Amino acid sequence: MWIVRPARLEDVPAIESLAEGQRARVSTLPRSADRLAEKVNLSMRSFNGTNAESEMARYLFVLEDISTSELLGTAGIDTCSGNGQPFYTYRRDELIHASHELAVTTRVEVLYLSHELTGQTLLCSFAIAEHLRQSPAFALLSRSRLLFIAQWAHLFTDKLIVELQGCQDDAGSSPFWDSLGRHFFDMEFATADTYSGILSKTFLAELMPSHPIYVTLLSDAARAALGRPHEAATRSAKLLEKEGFEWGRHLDIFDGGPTLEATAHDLEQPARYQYSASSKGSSAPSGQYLVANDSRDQFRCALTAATAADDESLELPAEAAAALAIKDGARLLVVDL
Amino acid sequence: MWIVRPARLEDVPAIESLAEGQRARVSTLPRSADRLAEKVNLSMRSFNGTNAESEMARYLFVLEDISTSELLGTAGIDTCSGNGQPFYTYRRDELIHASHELAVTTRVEVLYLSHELTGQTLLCSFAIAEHLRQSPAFALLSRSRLLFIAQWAHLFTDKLIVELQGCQDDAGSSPFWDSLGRHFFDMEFATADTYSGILSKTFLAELMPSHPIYVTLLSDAARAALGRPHEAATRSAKLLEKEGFEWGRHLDIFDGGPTLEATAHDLEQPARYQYSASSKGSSAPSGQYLVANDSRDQFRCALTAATAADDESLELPAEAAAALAIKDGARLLVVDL
Amino acid sequence: MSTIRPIRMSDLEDLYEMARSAGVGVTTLPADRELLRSRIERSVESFDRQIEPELASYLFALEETDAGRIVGVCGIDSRVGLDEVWYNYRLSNTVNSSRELGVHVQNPTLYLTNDMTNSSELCTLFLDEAWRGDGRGPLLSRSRFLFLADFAELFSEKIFAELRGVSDQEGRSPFWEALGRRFFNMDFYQADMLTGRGNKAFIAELMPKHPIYLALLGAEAQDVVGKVHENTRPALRMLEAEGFNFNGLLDIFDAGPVIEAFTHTIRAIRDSRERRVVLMSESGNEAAPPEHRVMVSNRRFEDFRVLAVAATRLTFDTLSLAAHEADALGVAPGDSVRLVGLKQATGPSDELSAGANHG
Amino acid sequence: MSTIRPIRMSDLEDLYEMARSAGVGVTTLPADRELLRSRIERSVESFDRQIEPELASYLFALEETDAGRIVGVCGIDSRVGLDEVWYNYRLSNTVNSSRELGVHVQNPTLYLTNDMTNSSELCTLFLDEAWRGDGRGPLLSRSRFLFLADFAELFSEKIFAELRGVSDQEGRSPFWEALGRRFFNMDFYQADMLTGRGNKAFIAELMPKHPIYLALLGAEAQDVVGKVHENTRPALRMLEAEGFNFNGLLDIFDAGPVIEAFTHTIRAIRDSRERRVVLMSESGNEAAPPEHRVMVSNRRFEDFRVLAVAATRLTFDTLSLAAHEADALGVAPGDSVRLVGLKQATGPSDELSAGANHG
Repeated sequence: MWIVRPARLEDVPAIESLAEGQRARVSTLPRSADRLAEKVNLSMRSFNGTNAESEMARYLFVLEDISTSELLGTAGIDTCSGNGQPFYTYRRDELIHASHELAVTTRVEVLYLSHELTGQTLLCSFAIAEHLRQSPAFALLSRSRLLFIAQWAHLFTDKLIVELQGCQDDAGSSPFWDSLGRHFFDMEFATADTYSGILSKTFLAELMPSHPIYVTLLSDAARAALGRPHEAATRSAKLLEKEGFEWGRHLDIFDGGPTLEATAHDLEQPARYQYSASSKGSSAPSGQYLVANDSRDQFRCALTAATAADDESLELPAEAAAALAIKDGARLLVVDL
Repeated sequence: MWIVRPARLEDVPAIESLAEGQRARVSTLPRSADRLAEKVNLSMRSFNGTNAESEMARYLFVLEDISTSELLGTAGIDTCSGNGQPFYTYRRDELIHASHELAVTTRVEVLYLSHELTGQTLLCSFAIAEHLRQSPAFALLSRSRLLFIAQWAHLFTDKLIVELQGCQDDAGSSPFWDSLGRHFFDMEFATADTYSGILSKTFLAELMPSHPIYVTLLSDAARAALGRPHEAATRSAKLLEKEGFEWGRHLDIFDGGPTLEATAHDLEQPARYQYSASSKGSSAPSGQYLVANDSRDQFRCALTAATAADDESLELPAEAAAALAIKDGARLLVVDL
Repeated sequence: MSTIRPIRMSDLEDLYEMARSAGVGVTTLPADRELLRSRIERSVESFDRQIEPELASYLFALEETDAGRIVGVCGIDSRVGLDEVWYNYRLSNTVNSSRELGVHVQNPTLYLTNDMTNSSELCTLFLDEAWRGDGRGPLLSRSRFLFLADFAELFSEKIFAELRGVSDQEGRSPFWEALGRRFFNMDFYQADMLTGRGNKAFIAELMPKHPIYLALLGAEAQDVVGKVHENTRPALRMLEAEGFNFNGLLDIFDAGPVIEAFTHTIRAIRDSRERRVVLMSESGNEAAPPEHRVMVSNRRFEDFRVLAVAATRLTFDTLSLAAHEADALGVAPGDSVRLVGLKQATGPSDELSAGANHG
Repeated sequence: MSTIRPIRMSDLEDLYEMARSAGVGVTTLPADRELLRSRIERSVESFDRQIEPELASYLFALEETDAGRIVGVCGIDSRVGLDEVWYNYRLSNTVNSSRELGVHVQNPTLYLTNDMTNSSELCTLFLDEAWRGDGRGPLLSRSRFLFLADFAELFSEKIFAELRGVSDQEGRSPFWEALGRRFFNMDFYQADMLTGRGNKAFIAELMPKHPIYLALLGAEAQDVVGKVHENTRPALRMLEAEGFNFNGLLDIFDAGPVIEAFTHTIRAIRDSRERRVVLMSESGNEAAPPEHRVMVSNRRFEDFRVLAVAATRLTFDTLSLAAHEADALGVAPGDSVRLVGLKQATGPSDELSAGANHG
């Protein structure tokens, strides 16, 4: 049985090898055990509510198969994109160049450097074991964060954003980067991507081109990559769209990947039940649900069969109740798979 | 009794004198009888659906007191802001200037020239007789357009925008203009405003500053005027907000006035009834409503008492039914005042 | 004899024939009779002082008196950008540098400017192919500087020339293909013709206004930035020898260089000298290679004339002219003329000081 | 006797005293002993060729041999902007023009550029107040050009100097108040000190990157754009006389002008001549006003020396030096020296040709 729970320090080695196995780079999962440990520590302080006032909370969840204790995925929420520094994106816009005299009208696409998304709730650090990509565990891992946000809404901004990895070729190079960023950063995409995860944003202020970029001047491959997610991220994109996320105008400054945006209070809200330990219902389990407990530091979310005993109570298989670490009467958040 | 109906050619003189009596300029009401007549002609073709394919539909409504045949207000809908040319706004955005070394973070406001709102449905040309500003006729005139849009949604974009007049002093000059536009246009605000109503947008392409504008460099008065409606437009602003419009990031390029935006399908939809001519109900009229017929070229909207005979039928005073030019069984759109 | 004089309406057919033979590249001289007529008219009005000095455009013709026709033309516009908008790109430098990361990249950046507004332009230069050689090119091009020297108050402090940029035999400009075409959706030739006809509103309407990073334009376009067409190289060398410099301004369509000089630093002005005319009895047909000639102006405005004579005619304070030369210049003994070496190497100031040193 | 020579570490205390007396305005010479020490070190290494030529910074001291101390300093940085970012504003022109409406407005526009990257800078010039006069100013400032003339390969083709802009007695700069302060939230003095110490990352982080329309800065700031502080006017005039021009580049903080020249066009380089040394028996203490002096360099690199002598010491191919002058220059009879008039009016080339003409 799979569950999603807060990451712990002992997960670090497993996270490290998971990140290495990803087809696309996950830039917010540092490739160094020390930095990963720092990240997990901050996450634990965030779940406990003991992060320092100057420290923006960053939550890291992991997907575990509790039958094998195997760590199979990670997913994160940053409460404040940019984490106290500017959050850089390109904002895709159009200018209309119209000549009255020549009777022509052209729509000219322009990328503006933007910090508009700074300080929003950012879903990030999504990684999952390759063999689970097509399984329901994918949805469990991704959507469990929304259940957490629904329960702890006051910890987050109402606006939620997700940056999806942009197109890269097999060698890990990005056509958008090769056409644009490389001229200004004078380094490989992977190097810049790594720096962005670990350095202060001074190097972005120093190296980013500050003038608007005309899209028509980019290479064909770069234009094609604009706002298109990496093949490995299309499943995420579909899931998020189904959830109510919309494609925004903002693009990743390195790979041109898309940003999806949602307003938390406009998303479908989970149903709320009390856990009923005593089986009253005679009916067979009525389907598969994502069920989460209402704890902050002991948050658990599982994919399980469940039966509504009445409007307020939910029966769960004993295994699921154990996995969620709940007792009779515990409050639950529930959504359809 | 007040009604709102499509403008007719014979309204032109009355519209002209109404426009002249406005406290704030209504830039989309040309101050020339010929041009007004052109505008009304296009409006009539728009209501009839006989406008040429190349001609963007522009609807002009008038408010009439049918007891005195007096014309008391105008309100318009452009189906395609910019009317085939770019629709210029400033988009207000922020960049974050952060120095890691000096440990300072400044939010720097920037105005970007934008054509983003081009081609959207634009509520415009709002003018009302001074003595009706505080009366319910104000809401009737303004909101009748939304009933028309609800009935004829396929004629409009889902996004609705309104530009509110920005701050001007009594002499008609605008602090925003004086601090910014004047340097580039070398003319009075009123002159530029007039040109923008009657000329092609070539002069905007030629004279508008094309680089982003740092707000901090504008005069105090201009900064104060940024996104603030003219005193005469505050009532409109409140009404639109109540209706579900939200303050957007776009500003008028001349006076810095604000833009309100809404998504048509997110607004509260009017209730739909059939008109019941025979009075069945014994109850007193149940309140004041905005009631519109479902006609395009014979559109009428009135403010009237009404009684719901049942879930589907509405009884109206005979005078109102006459004013709306409806017969028994006619379909009606209704919203609370 | 080759004489420089203001163009006349009667030169129209000669000019039109030259324009027809010039071909596509020379957009300052389009083969359009009406346009040429109006340019001559404007020049005639300018020399007649019937036009505001800032709007004046002076065209000079090279007349071959034996052939009885003009074979070349050159011009000066007193001011550009006053009744239209004059666009250039400014080639600037942006450095992306991070000490922390050890990165230091220079990114040339193009800014759209109107920096030449209100400056004087060397606006046209064309010499009939068949008449090249024997110093006619230098005479035609440089005679203008003698006009500038005496009537500097009509021109700006800074003079510039826009030189034709690189394009291939089909008139395809790599810079245009990389930048202009993406915004104008027309051929370089069309855009150039439109502006040549004074039609510039479309530039304000369609031109990208934000700065352009050169790196985004590709290698072929980058390579031609600030370079001249190979046919224009002699003109560039000539102007450089006169003291003109490339200072970062470019043509917005083909990225050809704008070269500029302060009037007082132009060699043919700085080194020019005044002399009094004396008549000589010889025919004045002695052979002197262009390097050993001086060009002489009569210092008149409406009847401006220049011709070239052997440098040996000079003394410390006089210039000897044959009768037909004095006639062609319209000068009499005792009149003041202005002169300077036709080419730099043996200009009259050198001649003079050398003469003084050795004498 | 006033002698120009490379600065030495033993000059540190003299230099520090000068910096202390200089006050706030001269940020190229901050009264910070450690900073001054490191600048001297860098210069010593530069003259010893122990530093890459592009990173070299040469400081020259004016030594008063009688007083046994240095009373002035000047410098050349071989290249700027290579191990840091060098910012300037480029003052450009934007024309807003509509023929339809009869509108034509010129809007000066500032572009943030790094255009001086990789160029050589006249970086420091300071002469002790008490020692002004008797031609020391021109000698100190212009002696650098004799160094440039012989070692041009170490420098860029173009040389520039950033001149101090306008500020009031409290050090308040109208341009800074209108622009910089709104983005930096500190005093001009602080920002200037930070950059003087080589700390420039904060500019990339806080400086507005989009172009600035000058019209938005108000009249007081517009008035000082490209203007120099009144104390800097003599330096400006001197450099203009040498052929330096303002070409649109400005200091980003106080909008003081950057003036620039191509090395080969600088008067003191262009007009400088070589002569052979002969010794004379006279004391060499004849009175000659600065206008009638030439400055003479020994053409050495590590032991570079310049001093000024009366122009009457010149002949067609020699320069006569008294024994103590030859000692001070470190030259012997027959050695080659380079010389040029200390001031323009009676420079040696004029002297020479005048001499030749009259002789």
